[in-house]
Amino acid sequence: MKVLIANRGEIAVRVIRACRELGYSTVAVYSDADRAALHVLYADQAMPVGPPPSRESYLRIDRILDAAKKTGADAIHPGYGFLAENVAFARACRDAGIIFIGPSPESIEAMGSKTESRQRMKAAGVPVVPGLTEPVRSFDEIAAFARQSGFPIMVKASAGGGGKGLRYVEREEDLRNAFERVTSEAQSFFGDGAVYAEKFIASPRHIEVQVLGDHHGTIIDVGERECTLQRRHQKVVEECPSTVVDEALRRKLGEAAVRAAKAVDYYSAGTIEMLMGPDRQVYFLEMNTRLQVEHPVTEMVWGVDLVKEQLRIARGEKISLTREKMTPSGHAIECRIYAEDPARHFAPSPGLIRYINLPQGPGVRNDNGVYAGYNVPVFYDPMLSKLICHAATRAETIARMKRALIEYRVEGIETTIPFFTALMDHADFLKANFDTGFIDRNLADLMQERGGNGHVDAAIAAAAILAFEESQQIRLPQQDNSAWKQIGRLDALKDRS
Amino acid sequence: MKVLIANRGEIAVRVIRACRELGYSTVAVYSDADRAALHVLYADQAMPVGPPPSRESYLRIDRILDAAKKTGADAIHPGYGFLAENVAFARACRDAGIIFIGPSPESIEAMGSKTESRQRMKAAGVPVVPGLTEPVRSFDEIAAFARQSGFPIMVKASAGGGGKGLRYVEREEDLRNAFERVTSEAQSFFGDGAVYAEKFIASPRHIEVQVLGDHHGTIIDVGERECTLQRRHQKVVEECPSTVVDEALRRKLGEAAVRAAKAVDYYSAGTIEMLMGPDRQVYFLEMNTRLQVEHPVTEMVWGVDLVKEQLRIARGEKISLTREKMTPSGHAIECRIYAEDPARHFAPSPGLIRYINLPQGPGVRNDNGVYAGYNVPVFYDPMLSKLICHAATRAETIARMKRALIEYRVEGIETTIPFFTALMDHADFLKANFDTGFIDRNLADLMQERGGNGHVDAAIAAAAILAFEESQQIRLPQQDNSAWKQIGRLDALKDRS
Amino acid sequence: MRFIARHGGEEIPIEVERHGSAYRVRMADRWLVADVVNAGPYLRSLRLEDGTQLTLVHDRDGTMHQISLADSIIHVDITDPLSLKRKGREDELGAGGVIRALMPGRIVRVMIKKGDSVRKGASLLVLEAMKMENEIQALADGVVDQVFVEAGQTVESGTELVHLAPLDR
Amino acid sequence: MRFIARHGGEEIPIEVERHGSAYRVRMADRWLVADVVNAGPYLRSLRLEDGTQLTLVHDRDGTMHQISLADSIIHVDITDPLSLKRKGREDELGAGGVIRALMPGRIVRVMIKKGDSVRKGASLLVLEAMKMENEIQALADGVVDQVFVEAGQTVESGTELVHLAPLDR
Repeated sequence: MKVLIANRGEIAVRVIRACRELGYSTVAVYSDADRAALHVLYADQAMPVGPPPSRESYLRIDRILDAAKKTGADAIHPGYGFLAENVAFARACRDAGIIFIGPSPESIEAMGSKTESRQRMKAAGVPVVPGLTEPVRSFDEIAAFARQSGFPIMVKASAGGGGKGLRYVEREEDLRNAFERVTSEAQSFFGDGAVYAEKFIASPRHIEVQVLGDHHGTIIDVGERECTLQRRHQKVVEECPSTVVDEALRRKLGEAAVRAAKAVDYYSAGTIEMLMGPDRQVYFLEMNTRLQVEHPVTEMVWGVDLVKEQLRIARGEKISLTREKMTPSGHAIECRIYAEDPARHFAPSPGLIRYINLPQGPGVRNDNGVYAGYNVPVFYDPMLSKLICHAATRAETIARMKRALIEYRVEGIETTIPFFTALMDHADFLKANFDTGFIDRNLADLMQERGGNGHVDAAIAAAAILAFEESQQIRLPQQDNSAWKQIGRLDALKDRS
Repeated sequence: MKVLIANRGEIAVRVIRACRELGYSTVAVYSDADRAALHVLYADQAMPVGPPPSRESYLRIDRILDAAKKTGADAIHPGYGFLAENVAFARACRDAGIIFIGPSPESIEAMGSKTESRQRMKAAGVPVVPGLTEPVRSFDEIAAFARQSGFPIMVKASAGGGGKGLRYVEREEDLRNAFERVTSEAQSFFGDGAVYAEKFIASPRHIEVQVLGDHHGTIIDVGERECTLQRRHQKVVEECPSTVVDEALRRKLGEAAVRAAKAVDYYSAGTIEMLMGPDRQVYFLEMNTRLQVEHPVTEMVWGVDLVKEQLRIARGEKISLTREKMTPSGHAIECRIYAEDPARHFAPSPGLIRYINLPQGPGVRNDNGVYAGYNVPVFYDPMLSKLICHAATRAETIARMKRALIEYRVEGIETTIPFFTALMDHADFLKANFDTGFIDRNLADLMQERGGNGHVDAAIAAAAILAFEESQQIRLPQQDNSAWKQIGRLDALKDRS
Repeated sequence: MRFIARHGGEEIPIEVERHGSAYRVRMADRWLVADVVNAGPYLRSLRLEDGTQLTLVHDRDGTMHQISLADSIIHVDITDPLSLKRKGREDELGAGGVIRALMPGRIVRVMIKKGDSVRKGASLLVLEAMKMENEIQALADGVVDQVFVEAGQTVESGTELVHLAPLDR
Repeated sequence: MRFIARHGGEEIPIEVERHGSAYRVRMADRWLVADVVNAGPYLRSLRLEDGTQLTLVHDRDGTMHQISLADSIIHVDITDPLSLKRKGREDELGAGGVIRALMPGRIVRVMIKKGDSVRKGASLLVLEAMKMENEIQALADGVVDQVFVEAGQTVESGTELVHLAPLDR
């Protein structure tokens, strides 16, 4: 089987790794900004699909299908983002006789509309957050709902997802501005300006359940993930399992998730996102009809390879896992390492990565999308890699993550590594005492200067010594005992003999 | 707690990682050749212990204890090799009031003599390979045993271990030479020229059982490892579990191992090495009274952290694991990546590592001891890192290892990576159909030119293009959009304001 | 050799001299003995007399050194008082509130105009890059002296966006 | 531009010309269209017209290029026939059997002496390095012309150990 990956960055690399392990050959697609990107370097074939802006390359269905035809790809994995939840793309694959590694266009469509999916869930007996179940386009309709339900509310893009196109509205006077911005973002990000509104669940936790379905009607859940820690509605740290979910609740959430997936005849990997209020009441939020960014924490704790499962399911195989025989083992945490400067309000920090020291050793998994010498382009999501740690307990996993973050050094661009280092030390994080507003509330605290742990003097001394060495032209010679030059000569010799 | 690590390379880094995760501070020791070695970079403190040759640095008990006193270290972890099984060192630590993270000097001593340990095992009802149970110093005694038992036999250093100081002798005329070389190696490696001889077990598998004991009398086994694949009696690939060990045999081997460890009142981590003949008869070979190189395959399959267990045990804690509740999960394989050139009879290949691309992603663990820019010294074991892969089945683990080996690129020195790539494709390896002589027998096969997979033309074209670019001075400009320069300026500005 | 270090608003006189294979560093009235070795590109290991080992990533832009420790980043300006380099730098930086684009992108909105007084932290404009709208804020109180860009314009990294004059000028 | 490539005993005339942002390469009578980009130090990505992508580690010593693919290493000598470089190299290498230490170490044993005939693969001496005894073998049949070292001697990487004259000389 030959698989084209219609994506870039770490997730394209992740899918290529799975394909290679299954013996499938891989085709990367790349924009003009990505000719030397890691996903291209790891693929067996690579096809250009247009200029740097996504709209002209990674979102161009015609060019991606053209690349698939030219290379004879049998299947396309969309990753997440870009075309992963694009109904037209899934349909175009079907029409072109190419396997779309994901759910059916019908499932995507049903869950893609936040309002339609809310109707479907209600019908399937899955509790949803109180709010509108029909998309609206006028401010008056939103205002009417707000007056009726009372503030605070959330205004959301009906076609939205992934933390984009939504606003929290606390007071009536902010409503119009929020409505306008969400409408504008909905139009610009999702090509559909329809919005809706929900009651705001105060201090919630964001819990999601992984599901896997095959073409033979089997759907299982693979436990929950804790995705409460978000910054501006974007997940930044994810865990498996959730500290607030016990075995009984896990069963209950799993059953609700399977019911939700069955309501749309789901197959492939998918995620049911839920909100849990402080009263432990759980509401359906949305279904992501694709692989999630945070899928590795589930993989490490449950011992499954979700991408390989997707590939097997796409080939028509039955799910080989039996939910009753599966038990979570240990704890896993993922930190999303971004090219952003936490000290400057997380401003993007694209540019040349001049140096990386990668974290290694026991219990450390790094799903990377970059390398030393790579120039992080300005056009795409600034995720550099996902650092995932696994250990026997949550406390050990946090300690391991701290250790890994200390090893992880990047020079040339700023990253969110210092932010995660501070987070791993935060007393409330250690106690798993947080809600979705935790990071935004504690940002000042988390970004406080750490003062070099009393090593400022030593750092200044180091700079002075290095300046001195340079002024004296004291340079360690680049030692080079490498043997290959001579081997090369010997081979050349042999060639001639 | 402050822990001094009396070792270097990957194992020192491994121990430092465990200490850091437990919140202990670490002291590295280094020879003059190792000031910039990775284990120094990852330690909180670092103390010099002498010139490059091990005998003048890492084997200098006085200097290591002096470093411990100067830094106020509470405990010493010896790693493997060097002083790990040195009774005098363990005693000196005890005398100096420093915790030796390993078994008692008495256990080391009892198991350190291969002949004494054979006597002890016999007494404890553990089957041993037929042969001498007393060390001998004269050729005549060895010859007498050989005549009585018949060839082939193994001649071994009584104080030996780690695959050093032993010879296979097939014919009488080779006996004297073997005796002399083993005696000489025994003297030079272990400082004790005594040798003994055993019956040679033909086509055996090398199976070993991990044990953990605490100061409270509890000893458990943590399953077996398959270490059959060796080159010149040095392990090169290890697996967990063994394909020839089923649950019943696992129990039986585990019980024998616990009995063996109990016979010497063992605590800390240790390993019972065994030989299994083609008749599935299992014999005690030796006990390694230390952490093994290959401990990670056990860790990944059994979900334990053996180094952390050692540290906890050394602090007097009880083993928190219950053998009955532990089950192996999936399969793990370790490849020892050496600075050796497989194409040149595994000749050492020290020198500057100019570039590394590390394998990453799911199920890949790299216990590394080097970095890009590091100059591999000529004085020590040439191990660069241990690459360990874990997946649900053995076949998946092999596929994952192949994937990881393709990602793993090292430039500047030669490595054993190409050898492992070939091994992972070998039909008999895939079937786990091998004995301890497998690699030596199949070396020519394994080292056959792979011919660039039909990509020789492309490689030559690449060289020509790169030569052309150079001749035309066509160089990609080193793009540098890095933001920190400006941030530096802004900070400087702030400092002055 | 003598240097002036500038860090956190402080000026620290520094003297560096060789001390065997290490260095002796006087910082104001403190003395440190340290050795520093290269560990590949950018990575350095500094070791003090008591064994304390710090692994740091070092980078330099002119006289400005960036030293990244495990959990903090320190910027320090090291100048040789005998050289004139520093003078040049000060002239370049002295003007103060030149706000530049730190990344290429598109100006989405400009919220200020010439003559506006702004408080530290006030939003000046919105730059869209990497799928995100980034608010560019005033780093200090000031008066808008010049606005170099308008909404819809694409800018390169380093483009001057706004010039703020200090209020106290 | 024209080159001569030497690989596996073959001499291949090569012509490289630009072809848009890629290159057209003629090797003997075969044509390839490929583009090559840098992906950090040493790493290069080569892409052929059909999309085939090869990630290779490239290193060069004079005219000798080492191209490491995922599972094989190819050494190829690329010379510009107009330059005289190649001539010089040939002279340097032509002498043939100079056997050098590929790593620093100590000579443990010398098994041959001047005048001995040796077969390809015969052990010449034993060099101890990295805790291992390494047998240094003859790469071809020959006659020992000179032995530069003796047992017990410490040698640096690159030290000449033995000179073998070809049997057919």
